[in-house]
Amino acid sequence: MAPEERDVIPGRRRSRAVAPGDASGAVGLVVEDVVSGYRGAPSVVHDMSLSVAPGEVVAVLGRNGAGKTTLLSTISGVLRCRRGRVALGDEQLSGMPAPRIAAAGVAHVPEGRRVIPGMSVDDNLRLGGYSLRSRTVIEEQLRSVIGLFPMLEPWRRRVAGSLSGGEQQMLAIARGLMGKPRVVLLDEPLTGLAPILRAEVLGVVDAMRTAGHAILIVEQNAAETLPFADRVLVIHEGRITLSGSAAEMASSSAIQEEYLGLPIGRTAGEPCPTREESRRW
Amino acid sequence: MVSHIKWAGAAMVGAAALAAVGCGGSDKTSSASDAGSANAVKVAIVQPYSGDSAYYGEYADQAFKLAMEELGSTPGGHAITFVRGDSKCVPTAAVQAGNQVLAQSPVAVMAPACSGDTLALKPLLKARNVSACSINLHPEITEANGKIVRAAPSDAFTNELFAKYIADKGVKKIGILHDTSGYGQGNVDTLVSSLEKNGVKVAVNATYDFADTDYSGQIVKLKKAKVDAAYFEGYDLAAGNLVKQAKQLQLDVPYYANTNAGNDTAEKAAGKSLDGVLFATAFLADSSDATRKFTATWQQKFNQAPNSDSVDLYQCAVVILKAIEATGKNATGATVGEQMAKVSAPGVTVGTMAFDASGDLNDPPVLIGTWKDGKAVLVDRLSGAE
Amino acid sequence: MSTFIQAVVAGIAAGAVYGLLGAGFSLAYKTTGIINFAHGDIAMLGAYVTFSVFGWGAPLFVAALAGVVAGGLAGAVMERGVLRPLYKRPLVAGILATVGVSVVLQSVIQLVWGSLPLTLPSLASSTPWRIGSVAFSPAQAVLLAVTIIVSTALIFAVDRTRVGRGMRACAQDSGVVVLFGISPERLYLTAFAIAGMLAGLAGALITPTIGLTPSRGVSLSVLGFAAAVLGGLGSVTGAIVGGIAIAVLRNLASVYVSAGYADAVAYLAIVLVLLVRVRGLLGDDLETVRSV
Amino acid sequence: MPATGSSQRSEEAAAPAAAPLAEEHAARHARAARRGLATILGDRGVPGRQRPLLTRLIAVALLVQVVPGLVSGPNLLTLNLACVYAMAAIGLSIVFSLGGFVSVAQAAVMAVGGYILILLFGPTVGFPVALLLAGLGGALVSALTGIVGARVKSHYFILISLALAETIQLVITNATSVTGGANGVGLKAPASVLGLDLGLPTDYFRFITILTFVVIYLADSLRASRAGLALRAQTVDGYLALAAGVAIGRYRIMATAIGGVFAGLAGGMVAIRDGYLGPQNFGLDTSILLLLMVVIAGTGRAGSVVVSALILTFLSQGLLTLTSTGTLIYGMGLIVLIIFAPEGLGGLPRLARGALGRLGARRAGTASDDGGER
Repeated sequence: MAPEERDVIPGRRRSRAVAPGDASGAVGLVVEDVVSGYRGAPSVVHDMSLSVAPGEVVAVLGRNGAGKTTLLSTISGVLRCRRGRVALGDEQLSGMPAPRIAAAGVAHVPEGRRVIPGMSVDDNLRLGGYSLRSRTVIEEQLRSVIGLFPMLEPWRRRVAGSLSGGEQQMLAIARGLMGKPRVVLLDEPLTGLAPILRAEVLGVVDAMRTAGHAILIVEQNAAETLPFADRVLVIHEGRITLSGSAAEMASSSAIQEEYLGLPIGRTAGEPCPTREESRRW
Repeated sequence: MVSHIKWAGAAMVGAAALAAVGCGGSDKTSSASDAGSANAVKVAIVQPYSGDSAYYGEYADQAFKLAMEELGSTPGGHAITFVRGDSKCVPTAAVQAGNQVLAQSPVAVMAPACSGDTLALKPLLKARNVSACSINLHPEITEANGKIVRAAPSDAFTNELFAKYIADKGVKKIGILHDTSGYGQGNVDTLVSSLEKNGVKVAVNATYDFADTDYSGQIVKLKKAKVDAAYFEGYDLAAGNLVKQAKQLQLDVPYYANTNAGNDTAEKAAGKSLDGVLFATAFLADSSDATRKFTATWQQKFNQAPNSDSVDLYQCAVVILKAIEATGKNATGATVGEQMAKVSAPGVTVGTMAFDASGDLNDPPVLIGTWKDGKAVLVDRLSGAE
Repeated sequence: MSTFIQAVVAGIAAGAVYGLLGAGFSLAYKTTGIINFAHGDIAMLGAYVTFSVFGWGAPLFVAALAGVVAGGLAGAVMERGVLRPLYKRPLVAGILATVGVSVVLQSVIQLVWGSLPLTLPSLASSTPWRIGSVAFSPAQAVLLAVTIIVSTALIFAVDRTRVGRGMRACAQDSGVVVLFGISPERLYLTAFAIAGMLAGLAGALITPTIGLTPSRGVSLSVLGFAAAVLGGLGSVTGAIVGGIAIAVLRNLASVYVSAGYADAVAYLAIVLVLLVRVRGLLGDDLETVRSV
Repeated sequence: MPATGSSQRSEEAAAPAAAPLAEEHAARHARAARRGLATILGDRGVPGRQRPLLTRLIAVALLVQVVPGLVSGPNLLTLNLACVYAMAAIGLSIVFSLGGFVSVAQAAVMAVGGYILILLFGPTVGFPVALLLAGLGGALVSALTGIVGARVKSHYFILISLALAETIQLVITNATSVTGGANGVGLKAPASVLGLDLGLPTDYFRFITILTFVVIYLADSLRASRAGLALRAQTVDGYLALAAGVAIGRYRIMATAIGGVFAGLAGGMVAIRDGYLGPQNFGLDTSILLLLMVVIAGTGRAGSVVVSALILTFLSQGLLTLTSTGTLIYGMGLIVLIIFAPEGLGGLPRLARGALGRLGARRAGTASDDGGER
């Protein structure tokens, strides 16, 4: 499945800066008809299809329990695909164990940051580059990532658990970039952060886009995510119910409704207004 | 909290069940049935067959094998079946194993090589009216009209002579290290009382655990007490390790030791450190024609050198077989036991094995040995004819 | 005073081996959270293999290496075969499975080598040097030197290398590390293999002093476990310090208190340390945070 | 616990960090409470399912009447030992599944009971009194681990209990003048109670059976009690214990004490059974065997502990004697059992049904829905 014509917001066309994790091999993430869920439980994600091109930010909105985290976990291989496929360019990811998917270039920045609290910031970053193997490459990458996240510089020797929430979030993202990923999956990066910090995180996301990463960001906070995304998907009960360019979504009244919750009585099986459109993704 | 009603209920369960027992009455088990057919008899071997001391079980089996080859496998026309119990060198396991094998009514028992096991078995033997032959050195194994004969000298006897020997060497102040096994305690108790009788002061009497890996603390304690001689009690490996570590820590005094220091294992563990250590034992391979002959036979048959334990076990096997032979048709625990008490059989460490009223060897052998160039050699013979 | 110094010096030499045992314990625990009660038996297996290879005519040094390899293999096989299905189960299941492995190893040793005690010569002479009135032998020096070299290398590996970092991370959050390309399973295997090698080394080092008996492993496990806990589970440095502390404490207790109760004194000290400092001597903050 | 971590956060960061932390804490609490409740409700040991007293009485009476006629000789001796172990294991299961402690000191607690009985029981102190004191002694020693254990974490508790066990062993082997040291000590007088001569294996069986049933009853009652409910909930998640505060701590000590009573009684009954007591009987291996009985029983219910005690006692007595091959099989059996019966013996039927179900599904050609976490 070829990526569809992209709804790129004009003016956001970026120049390729040399940046950490330079995603020069221009391949995007492709998710096709994926069904997935937790072990021993019914499927949470149903027949989901989407794609993220390099240099593109796709935001996935949805309420708690809509299947956002499940989707990301399935892409990164923490959960197994029950049906469908996940691919990075020509490389089929579904079926691979999670560590190999990470090594193939998918960085998953999990919900709640999950920094290793008892280890130093440096060690946390080096862990992110685990799959690079070569010591010199890791050190080189460490330098360039710190360059992108200068706020981490003074904390490098400190134990990660002693950082503030915002710093930990930065660290988690930076750690994701250490492995020279092509795709970055961000799970609720804004949750629990003060407004200033949120802006800072989104600034980093913007920089990553500029560097050419394909970015899939999952959020509840639609208001702040929307302006930064190129495209937006809304999921509900494991299915994509709405999708479109960020610009049209921002103005859509449906997004407000979706964000606040579907009216009672409408089940996922019923055609949503934008169902036709959602199929494309 | 559990309510009072619950506890009351539980008490009721108990009471009611007891009542049920009372109604039923109790049927007593019939004890010690007859020995079975006149021709087939059972001999029990209660030995450690598993765990660290399992080699004693192996020795016991070998001892019977050799003895039966030499004396015939059907003494007095009785086919012998062996019933084995694993005493593990653990007294309570010995009780358990003893209970289980004695339930099969053997006519004689080869008592476990670990003193504690045999001590624990004593009441069972009495209750079942079966006699055992023991190789234990603990003084309390035998008693007047007891059910045990001992094919080895008691430590009480050995240590009385050994203590005098030590005193005669000019030792005034001695330090003792021993393990907490039943044998170790018995050995050292007799030695201490004899030493004190002979005017030797026991400055330190410290213990170590069977499972210990390091004895340096205890040895330093001896150094601190400035003793002019040391006595080390220990099973094979420990006997050697103690001497080696003491030498390493430069405890520069004459060493004395128990019989196990004369075993090959001790020599392997300690090597040259054992040279000059004086130990009291009943058996030295190179002390008489009988021991030389036995050593050669055992070595050839089982491809290992015999030690004082294997010799004593062999002697016990001989005693048991001879007693069964002498019993005639009606072999039971009682009759075989009678014959064991008055047996007179050729021994290895003594010319003739015969027992006194309490079951101890007449004229038991006490030799002083030492190691020289990897060989245990006789230094002195304190008792027992060749 | 010289008595005191002698007790301490001898304790340090003996404790070095406990420290090595404890380090293996700690390493395995750090990565997997499992307490390996077969650790001492793996040490004995290493010692027995050393004995056999030495018996075939190999130099003692080479034989000891064979023992180390055997220990590593045993650790790896145990991780693959027994522990892998148990990581998601309660703590006690893993521990009891290692007890099962301990029983198996003991009986295998008894079947292969018999129960008769065996002995192994020391790596160096045990004729002591005399420094003042304190005796210290080349054998003890070798033991101490090997411990220092191995533990330094180990500490470096855990602190500074990629795999070491992975192990530490895995111990703290085995769920998230897969996202970095770390395979916890492979790390568990590595950890147990290294722990097994440490055990094999400890076995080869300690048997010249204590000899070989099949069930000796249990007391080695207990010593190693105590060393690891006292030092703070998960800390390699802590385990070495803990091992030495226990041996010195035991020696001092048997000289100045009572030989029979030396172990009890050592245990009492450990309990007191744990009550004052829940994480052990050198355990990291994580230990106080971790719930099992 | 997060609380520790938060205290180390830098001052300037405290404000933004505190909110999610509190949130996370609350969420964990809620999860813990849900899970705790689920376990309790899903547990089959709830009071409603307990067999009525009358059924139990009839069962005891039947056992006591019938078994001595069927079983004799060594088997009866082993059966008696199994009952003793069952009592101690039920005690340990209280310490383990209610207290949440992994203890390797249970055999040592038995030793305390055993030695109290064998040293006190004689012409001046009667058997029932000596046995009661044995239980009391066990309770005191076991409670000691509970008091200390309440302050340390689980892995460390294993060492605490190990330290206690080894110390008790040392006292027994070194206090030779009192305990007889490694040689052990014999029973001074034959024991009899309510017309039962406990020197006879048959009468011993009758008594120990009754005693075991009393222990089962008490253990199940404790589990069903309010304290038991709270304790079970706290073993599922420590946060509950944190929330309930002091009360749980006191309950946990109580659980160790009650576990100790049963072990003390069992120790006393060992002394009566063998007429002899030695320190080797209460070593680490016995403690581990008891722990295995508890874990293999799976559920915390006393009844299943008895079953696993019976199985393991006969297995260990049968396999651990005479050959190292037997030991090898025993060890392998343990490993297999632990790996393949995650819920213990109680889970075996379900496991079998599951296996059959999967087999059936495969035959039918339907792919099982096995996706999930790796």
